[in-house]
Amino acid sequence: MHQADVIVLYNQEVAHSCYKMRFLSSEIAESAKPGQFIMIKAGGEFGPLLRRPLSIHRILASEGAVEILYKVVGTGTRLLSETKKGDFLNLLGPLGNGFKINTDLHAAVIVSGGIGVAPLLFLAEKISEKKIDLLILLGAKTKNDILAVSELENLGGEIKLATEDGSLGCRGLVSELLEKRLGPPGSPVSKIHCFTCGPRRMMARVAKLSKQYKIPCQVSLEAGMACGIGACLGCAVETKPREWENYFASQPHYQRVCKDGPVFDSDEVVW
Amino acid sequence: MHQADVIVLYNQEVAHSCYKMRFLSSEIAESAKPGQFIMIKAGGEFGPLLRRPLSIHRILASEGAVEILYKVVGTGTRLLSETKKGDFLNLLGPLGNGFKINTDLHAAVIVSGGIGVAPLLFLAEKISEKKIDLLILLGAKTKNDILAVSELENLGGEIKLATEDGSLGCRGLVSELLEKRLGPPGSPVSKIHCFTCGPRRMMARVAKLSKQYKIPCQVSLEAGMACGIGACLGCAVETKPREWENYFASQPHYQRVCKDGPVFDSDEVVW
Amino acid sequence: MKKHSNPTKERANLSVDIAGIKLKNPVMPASGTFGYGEEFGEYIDINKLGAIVVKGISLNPHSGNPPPRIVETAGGMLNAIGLENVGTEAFIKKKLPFLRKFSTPLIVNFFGKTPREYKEVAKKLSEQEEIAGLEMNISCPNVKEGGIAFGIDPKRTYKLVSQVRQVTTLPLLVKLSPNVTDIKAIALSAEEAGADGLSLINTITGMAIDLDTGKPKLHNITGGLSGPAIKPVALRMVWEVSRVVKVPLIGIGGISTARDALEFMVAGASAIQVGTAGFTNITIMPEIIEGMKDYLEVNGIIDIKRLVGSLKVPDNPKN
Amino acid sequence: MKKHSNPTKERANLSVDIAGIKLKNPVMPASGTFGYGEEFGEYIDINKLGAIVVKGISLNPHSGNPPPRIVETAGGMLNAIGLENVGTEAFIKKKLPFLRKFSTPLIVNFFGKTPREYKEVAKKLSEQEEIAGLEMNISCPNVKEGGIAFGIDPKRTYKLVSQVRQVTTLPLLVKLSPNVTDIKAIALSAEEAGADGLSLINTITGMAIDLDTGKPKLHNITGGLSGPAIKPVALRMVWEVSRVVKVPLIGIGGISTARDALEFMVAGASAIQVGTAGFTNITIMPEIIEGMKDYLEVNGIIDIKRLVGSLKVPDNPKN
Ligand SMILES: Cc1cc2nc3c(=O)[nH]c(=O)nc-3n(C[C@H](O)[C@H](O)[C@H](O)COP(=O)(O)OP(=O)(O)OC[C@H]3O[C@@H](n4cnc5c(N)ncnc54)[C@H](O)[C@@H]3O)c2cc1C
Ligand SMILES: Cc1cc2nc3c(=O)[nH]c(=O)nc-3n(C[C@H](O)[C@H](O)[C@H](O)COP(=O)(O)OP(=O)(O)OC[C@H]3O[C@@H](n4cnc5c(N)ncnc54)[C@H](O)[C@@H]3O)c2cc1C
Ligand SMILES: Cc1cc2nc3c(=O)[nH]c(=O)nc-3n(C[C@H](O)[C@H](O)[C@H](O)COP(=O)(O)O)c2cc1C
Ligand SMILES: Cc1cc2nc3c(=O)[nH]c(=O)nc-3n(C[C@H](O)[C@H](O)[C@H](O)COP(=O)(O)O)c2cc1C
Ligand code: FES
Ligand code: FES
Repeated sequence: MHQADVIVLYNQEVAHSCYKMRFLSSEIAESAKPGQFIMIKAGGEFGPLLRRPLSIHRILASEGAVEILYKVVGTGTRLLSETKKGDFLNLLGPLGNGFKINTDLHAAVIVSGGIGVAPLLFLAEKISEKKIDLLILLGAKTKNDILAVSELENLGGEIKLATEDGSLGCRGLVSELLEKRLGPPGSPVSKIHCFTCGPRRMMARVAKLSKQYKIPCQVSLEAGMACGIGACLGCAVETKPREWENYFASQPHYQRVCKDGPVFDSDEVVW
Repeated sequence: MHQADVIVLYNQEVAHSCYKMRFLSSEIAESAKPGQFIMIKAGGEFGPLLRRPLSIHRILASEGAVEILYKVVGTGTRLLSETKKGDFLNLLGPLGNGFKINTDLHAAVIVSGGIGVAPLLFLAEKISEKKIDLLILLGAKTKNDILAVSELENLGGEIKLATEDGSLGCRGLVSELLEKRLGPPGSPVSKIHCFTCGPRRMMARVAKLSKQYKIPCQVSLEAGMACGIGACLGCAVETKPREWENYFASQPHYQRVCKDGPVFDSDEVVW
Repeated sequence: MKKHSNPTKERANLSVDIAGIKLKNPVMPASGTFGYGEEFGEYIDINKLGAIVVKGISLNPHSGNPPPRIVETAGGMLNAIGLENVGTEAFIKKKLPFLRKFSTPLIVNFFGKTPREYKEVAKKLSEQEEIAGLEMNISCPNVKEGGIAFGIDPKRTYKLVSQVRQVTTLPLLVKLSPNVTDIKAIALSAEEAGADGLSLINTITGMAIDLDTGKPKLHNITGGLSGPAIKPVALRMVWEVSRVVKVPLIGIGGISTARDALEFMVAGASAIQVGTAGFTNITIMPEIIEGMKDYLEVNGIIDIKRLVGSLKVPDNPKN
Repeated sequence: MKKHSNPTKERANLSVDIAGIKLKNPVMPASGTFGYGEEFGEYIDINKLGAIVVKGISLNPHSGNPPPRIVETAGGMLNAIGLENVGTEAFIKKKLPFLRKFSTPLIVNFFGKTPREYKEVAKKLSEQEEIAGLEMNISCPNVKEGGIAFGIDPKRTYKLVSQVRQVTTLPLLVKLSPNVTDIKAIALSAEEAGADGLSLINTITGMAIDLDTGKPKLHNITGGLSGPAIKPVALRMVWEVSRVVKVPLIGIGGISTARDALEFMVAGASAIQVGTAGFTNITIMPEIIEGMKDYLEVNGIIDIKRLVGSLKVPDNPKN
């Protein structure tokens, strides 16, 4: 974990209002785990006050480079999109806990919604490296919002697509793809783990399905962040208290997305 | 007077931490008078909140272009110095009253201190055009702070230099040059007008000399500004009340540098 | 905010009524940032504004504070103009003739150093038929009571507003200071004393220091903070006050975009004022008006009045 | 500020004494922005700080407000964490062991919902010898008296501080809320009641609205404004208070650079805290310490204590 000015190698629009950026950081390239994120100061001295959290999309180990994939939704991401090759960006990371890939894992299904694919490419690469069976379900609003397909295809696993308007793959929600794939309720689906990132409602559906099918499911959550390191308690997400935490009694129980997450077991989260 | 985004044609360091910038604005080029200024928004959306006042240094009438000459002293001018050819800048102007060049003027002396030369080149050009005798006294801390000499030389008038460290021209203050030139007190110096811009203390000295020698003297003052158009009353400078303004009675009397100035008769100003 | 479909694409209705003053739209300048109108008149069409609000007027002319009077801060600025103004008489003689040329209602901001002065100014201004309403600035130090501002105490506020109320039948807006523990109490006092509307907020007292000289950056030492930096505080105060008073509110503080303006209306303001933002962009008010119109039309809201106080919170009776 | 020539280029002395707590330098984190120290410990050398200040502790654990808890504003941010903390017992058992590893004095920020709770926490914390001082946050709502904050009224402040004073011999700092009409009166009450020092300011209450949903951006509706936006207000309050109290002050609010920090000291603070700025730059505190040292040396000021309260104003007795 470190804070540094890094040099931008590449920053291009890869789909409508979605950008891929590559920057040099051997520290992050060497230490990052899938699911971790960085906090970027967009716009330099005169940009918005707070850093912006962005997932690590891919590591280019040989070059000591790191990629992020982001969607322009407001001032910070807009300023980021205006960054040019050769510019410097100040960032902090890698942060957060990342996905856990159990050693006894036989098969994994990755369920992605929209820009939620950002942390999932890195995860898919790691899973592939371990020769674990991998199914990737990619969903988005329209075909223009389906991202990173070619990189995922390169991994050789199976990929299924769904778009809400039917412009690519199946028409419908990606969670329906998952449901179809899991078969009728009660079908035996052992030793599969599910990993998901996307809009909160989509993740809630995937979490519910996983629970039904008794599949362990890890979700990568979002929250507005100030510090990114667990110090300000700004990024709270409501979770179910573990047994020994019953001192909170009747109060709700929160965890920090930045430090305790961003990846949580879907069972923990109060959806 | 108008507010517009103008395109930068040129922006280069011309002396240590002093920059010359040229931008396109036929409106300003056509209507500006020497001594007027513009208010520039430095750094765009995320720069400092308020515009910065900068004098019109020169008009390139045939190109519809305008030049400013500025010294980097803080955030706004630093951001301005980072502007590149082809960038857009938002500005408001021309503003203020400008120097008055009387029709019966026979001889003029321009006394400049440091970056104070900024509005004086434009003035010198106008005076030269009118075939009025022109003496230019240029002062600065060191030879590196003497600006716009070659442009002034092109006008063909007489130029005398003074630096505080003696690294160029006479060693000493530019006001001493003026004093020397005016001769012993009581010497007849009729129909000369003095025009000055520079550090306040230097202008105060020039004003005092002018008074001694009974030479009309116009000074270009500075003040922190918010609106630049006379609406906020932020840029007050204390002046002597004119007779009909005695309703202010015992209170001090202020004028607005942006609207009533920036050029004042040196007699008016409370130094 | 309630959204309504607007299939016929009518132009949204931006007109509002503040204490009986009918405005074409809810956007007006904040006192002290628009001079006496003449200065901006060269740049914008004053007839397009919801109202004109001029620099605060007192009985006698004031020359104001020695410079420096302004300094920039992060996302804001401090001013210590010191209430410079031409005085009531000169205002009427020299400034009103220009202002009466417009169809836009004129609101005159005023203040006094004593309750008597407040009353006298209000009376004199009320005799001018060009004036549509008065905005009473109660953040001024009361010279009679040791220089403590009138508007920081509910009782003092009540007394002062009542006295002024007696001398004018013009719509009376009272402009509140944010430098108080409980702005609701002050607002209630002003309402009870007869205010027809409340303008909030005035500037927050702040200070800046020049480290290199070891001196304050303002000659007056302290000044009033305005601009985007104070917007969250202003929005909170508008919302707090809107829940306790019945009179209409004018929201002020850091408004720089149409969205800012609409947020204040959602919080409970029936109209808004733009101050500091006009220094950076002289055409900001017409732009805000257009932006509000566009936003309403895109979102199918045909009447801006529906937005006022529509904040979705569990206990908001307006939803 | 007085300048002294420093021909021998001695390193400037940055040490200060706050209410009997000896600090290597005047720079410490602001409560709630530094967690329990562990979080920043991975990035900076805690031994270099003037003091450690931890997140506010209450008697029982609090889980805090539902999200969203933070939102960015112009030059600042709003937070409505809701005083989430592990409670006194868990703090002592789980957090103190880490904090006692450093030579840096530990100041524990705390609060209660009732005067009784305040006293109990203070008592328990005072039994821990690792703790160098207490910082009492009086901006919390008093549940017994209808949720109105303790620290907005001089009498309530006096009463509460006196009660806590009786149960602890540790240096007692009282942290003041800026949401008051007259912070001097609150400061004087706290001093009179036995405070050894005052920390100011806490956050200014503000609000943000999401226009598109029509809802507040914070679940709690309002939150506390911090960051550069509030610096002018904080500086003004430090200066005002420094002129009426004798106890040392800790300046807080928007400090992001060494110059900011030094300005607060010129205004009258003997030490300063850095909050929001640490979110943008995790190494800001060591950088500020170095920057202060450099500034002093370049300007020939051998002891930082000379700067405290040195503001050049006509009636400052310290010049
Ligand atoms: C751990 C983590 C990892 C993330 N990884 C990525 C990523 O790899 N790629 C990517 O494109 N985005 C990612 N995000 C979301 C990203 O941080 C936000 O989109 C970004 O901060 C928005 O900044 P902005 O200044 O552009 O928008 P703002 O101006 O701050 O906000 C614009 C709009 O976006 C909404 N918004 C802002 N922040 C968030 C947020 N965190 N979640 C949901 N809505 C938000 C606001 O409410 C507002 O409506 C991640 C978020 C987290 C917490
Ligand atoms: C009518 C007018 C015409 C001007 N013309 C020119 C010009 O042609 N070329 C040029 O270089 N400068 C000119 N100036 C001065 C110029 O406006 C300031 O240098 C500039 O605003 C500083 O902005 P900044 O953000 O770089 O500095 P800031 O960060 O705002 O300030 C840096 C330092 O400069 C001081 N400072 C800021 N503004 C002023 C000011 N107006 N006068 C004196 N000191 C100031 C501050 O106190 C501070 O110490 C003019 C000023 C006026 C009023
Ligand atoms: C330069 C300046 C002068 C002001 N003069 C007055 C005044 O005379 N009377 C008054 O009631 N408010 C005055 N104000 C306060 C503004 O009307 C407004 O309440 C405040 O600036 C907040 O709005 P803003 O953030 O949009 O500027 C002044 C503000 C500024 C910046
Ligand atoms: C996220 C956050 C949490 C805070 N929590 C506390 C707290 O628990 N107790 C307290 O006294 N102040 C708390 N504060 C206030 C800060 O200590 C400080 O007074 C304020 O943020 C102003 O300083 P700044 O502008 O440097 O952030 C908190 C501030 C922030 C931003
Ligand atoms: S962002 Fe500060 S604790 Fe997570
Ligand atoms: S800068 Fe506003 S009146 Fe001159």
